[in-house]
Amino acid sequence: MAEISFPLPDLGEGLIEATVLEWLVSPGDQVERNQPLVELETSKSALELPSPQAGKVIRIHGAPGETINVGEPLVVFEVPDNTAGIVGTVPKDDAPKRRVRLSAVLDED
Amino acid sequence: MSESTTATLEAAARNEQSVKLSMQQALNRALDEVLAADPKTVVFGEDCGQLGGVFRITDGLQAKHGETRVFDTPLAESGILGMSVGLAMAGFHPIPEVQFDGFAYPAINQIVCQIARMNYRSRGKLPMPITLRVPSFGGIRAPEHHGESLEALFAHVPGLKVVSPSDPHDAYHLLKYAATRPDPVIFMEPKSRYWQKGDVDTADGGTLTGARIVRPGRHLTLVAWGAMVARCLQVAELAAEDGIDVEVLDLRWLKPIDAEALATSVGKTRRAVVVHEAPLTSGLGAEVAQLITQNCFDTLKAPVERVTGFDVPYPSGDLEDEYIPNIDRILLGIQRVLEYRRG
Amino acid sequence: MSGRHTEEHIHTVEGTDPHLFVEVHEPAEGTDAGLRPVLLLHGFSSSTKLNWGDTGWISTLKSAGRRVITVDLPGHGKSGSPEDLDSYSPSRIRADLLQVVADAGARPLRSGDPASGLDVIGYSLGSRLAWEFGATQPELVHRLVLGGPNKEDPLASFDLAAAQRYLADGTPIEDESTAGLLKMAQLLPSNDLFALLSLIEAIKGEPFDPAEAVPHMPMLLVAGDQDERSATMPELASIAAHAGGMVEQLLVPGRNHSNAVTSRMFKDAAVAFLGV
Amino acid sequence: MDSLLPAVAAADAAPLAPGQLRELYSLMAAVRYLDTAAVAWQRQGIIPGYAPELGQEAAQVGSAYALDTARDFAFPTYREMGVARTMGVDMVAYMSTHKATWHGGMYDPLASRLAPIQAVVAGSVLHAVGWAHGQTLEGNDGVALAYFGDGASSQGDVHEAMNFAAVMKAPVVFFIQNNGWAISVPTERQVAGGSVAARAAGYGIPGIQVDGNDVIAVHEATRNAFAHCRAGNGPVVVEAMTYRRGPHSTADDPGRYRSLDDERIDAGEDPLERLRKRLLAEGAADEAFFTAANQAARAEEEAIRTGIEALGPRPGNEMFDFVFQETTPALENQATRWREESEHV
Repeated sequence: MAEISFPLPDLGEGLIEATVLEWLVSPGDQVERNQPLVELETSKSALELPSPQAGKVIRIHGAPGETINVGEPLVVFEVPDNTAGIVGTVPKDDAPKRRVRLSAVLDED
Repeated sequence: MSESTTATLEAAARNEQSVKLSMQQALNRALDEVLAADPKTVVFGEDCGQLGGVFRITDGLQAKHGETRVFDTPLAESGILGMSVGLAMAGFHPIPEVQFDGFAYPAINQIVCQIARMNYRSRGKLPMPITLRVPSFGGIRAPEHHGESLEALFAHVPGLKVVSPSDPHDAYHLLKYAATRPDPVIFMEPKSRYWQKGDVDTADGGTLTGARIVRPGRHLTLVAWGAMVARCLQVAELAAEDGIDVEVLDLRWLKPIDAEALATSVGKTRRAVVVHEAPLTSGLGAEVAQLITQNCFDTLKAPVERVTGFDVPYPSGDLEDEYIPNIDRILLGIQRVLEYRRG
Repeated sequence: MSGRHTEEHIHTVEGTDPHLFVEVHEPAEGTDAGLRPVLLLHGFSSSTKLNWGDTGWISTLKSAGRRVITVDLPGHGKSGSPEDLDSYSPSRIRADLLQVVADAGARPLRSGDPASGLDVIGYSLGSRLAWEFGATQPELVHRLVLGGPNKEDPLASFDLAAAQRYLADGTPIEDESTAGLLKMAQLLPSNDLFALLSLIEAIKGEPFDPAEAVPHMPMLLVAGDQDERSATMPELASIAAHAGGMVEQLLVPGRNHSNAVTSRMFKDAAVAFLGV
Repeated sequence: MDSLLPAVAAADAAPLAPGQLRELYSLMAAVRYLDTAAVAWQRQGIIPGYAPELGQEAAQVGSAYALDTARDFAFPTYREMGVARTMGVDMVAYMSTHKATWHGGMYDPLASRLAPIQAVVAGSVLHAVGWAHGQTLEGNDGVALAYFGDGASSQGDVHEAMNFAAVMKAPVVFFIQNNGWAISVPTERQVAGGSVAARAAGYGIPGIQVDGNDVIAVHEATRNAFAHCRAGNGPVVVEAMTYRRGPHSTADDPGRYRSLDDERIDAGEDPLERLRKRLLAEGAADEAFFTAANQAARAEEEAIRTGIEALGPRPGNEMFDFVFQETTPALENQATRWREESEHV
């Protein structure tokens, strides 16, 4: 097993910090990807942060009311060695999104 | 044993042969089996031992096969590849890893001047059965030199063969195939596809040489390899919504290129778009386009289109999606081909 | 967001297309509770994404097996910003909402059919719209959940002239509530200020009067106990109770008007209240 | 600098017997004649080019004489004619590389235990490490002898090779012929610190500097290094200080960067002359021996010349035949096209 730290991500539009409202998970909890981890409040809105991955929560950073800067550790997971610490991100297979539509008269000669 | 019992058992055996694996797991299993089958096989590179490689492709192999078969090297790509030459000369089948595409550059001298030529230089006395695994291509928002597509560079070097799987099944079988060849093979693993699972029929790899039709179609052939195959399959589904029946050809072998498969497919569809992540100019798409033109000139309805990365250094993660051919750019490439009318 | 976009079925109310961005979110796989859809109405200067998406409401409701209809109010989120003032009036918005939910498959309440009717959850300005929608559509609306509600719409006392002066030449705004609301609106670069001011102007023309039309269906009122904008929630509750409706109130400890919305307590209470 | 190899200094120190000393002289003479002749062949148009090793006979013969072709393997550059001769390689096959017959030479590298001639400076040093590590993996006691020069020591691959070998305790003898010149650049402007052997200390391995013009000293140093490697102690660096008496190659003009006086002073005593004097002084050989040795060398050179002159170009299809073990359709097509078009005219 390996540990992987998830830092507070950029929550958009240049926000540099967020305040912890309430933790929805505790150390020891097994979480699924996209399961809500924590309620955060920024200067613009309150939001619920979904887990970036599945794994066991080992540590959480920031008690309710405390402010965390973007990039600082927020939660530490224990994950199977498989994907722990690999470089880059694991891309998601999203449903394809398109803007272009094809139009053609196919002359089947 | 009754006939029906036999049939049931065979079916069960078949089921066991078909397993759901990620490409990472499929490659790991292939290496495991190659190491078990051939005592002359050695797997090594930076962090390949205890860590199992930066992408965990060699995970657990050192523990299972021992430190003489699977080992870490100092951090020097030229050293890793130069050492591979010597090991091959000593009768081994090296399967070295460079951690990322861009790190093949420091080893270019050993790859181009030594590995590719030793068989030739020695008049066939010193074959180089080296399978160089290179996690390749982009799409994972990694640092600089971690998202490059070097296939054209490698394919241009006489004496090298180049292959890139696009799914776990092919990854498993192509790696086993490459690792048992007597010639050097650059094995380009699409690192953005390491973690997606797919069915792997471990018993039946099918034909492992040449290209593979991954989706048949009537109106146009999309030619791709590596991570772009999955994207082209998505594009084909979208095109179908618009009444365009797209054939997707996974080239697989980037050297030698399966010119016959290209000719057969485009001979039927009469239109072709080639898609790759590498920069446009002198990319492998140019070679593909030429082979198609050479063989299908009379029946082609439009010039072969290329949808590729740009002639720029591979950009940072934030711009990656702008650089790598996306669904809309591929659709626009298809549209240009469909709209083309002669003179 | 994996919603089904209903823009293919454009219906116009009063002859103009409101260009509202509507999405229908199906229940999470295998959880369909077989209950009526839930309409979510967001607050001023917010959006479906900010009010309901990022806060985890949509996923919570989907996980509870509910079908969710979301709509961005005019001038907000991905909806259009019409130029005519009328498009922003609460009465016109209510008419558009009726069309939206009908298009999304909501059907009038039928006794014994848990899939009939519509539940509505609003927040702040959305709660005002929900109150009025419930009052005017008793045959459709089954239950209401009103978050961050207020007896008097703070937007009605917004000093529009001062805001326009401020935007034109920077003249400071004296009224604290006006300054605060404008600051909130400006924080989001995606906001169309012209549209938001149009909305305020239209609301000033139709100020909220909860006693004028009172919904009779059961309702749950929720606010943070630090929420000054919802200080009048008990009065709103008593108006509804006097009219004979069943009213529940919930105060979320430690929360204010801007952060009560993410509260798990709020969500759990809403899911339970609507899950009948 | 380490001049001792503690594990073996005493063990394998038997002096060379008179017969071995005479054999060394015969080898050096053969190499001297062939080397001198090869320069002449180039002037006569028999071969297009050659890289002479005049003055390095002691370093090459002395080191290669320590190698056991039953178990060891040598990795040359393009200037190891003396090594090839000492190892008993077919010299027509070896010299064919200078005839422009085949890049790596026509000899069988596996049978002769000499890797193909290497044109990339420092190109084969890492190969020696890989081969040597292979011996460790197999439990063999073979040793790799990696040749390179002071110029090549500037290449990053030499560092990588020494580091890899030291980390893996690979049995490699890194044998540097420091001949004072990398084409036109003298050692002092090539090797910081003045010594390649001194770098060994940084890798925690023994480094020995030896008089490269003294064939006996070279041989003993190399022999000790081999014993050290064979005993499982890891690699050794041996730096033979010698002098390239000739040009870098037949395409070079040393007059542009050094004078004849410089050469006379810097080259020191001719290694052949030095061995001759020693043999005479020790009574290990007489004038008749030297006359016979020189005659044999001349005859050998004549035979090789005949062989080289008789060497025709390889058939063109070999261009295609040796690219892969398993050829490709594209390559086959090109070969067919080549054949058709070359026969057409």
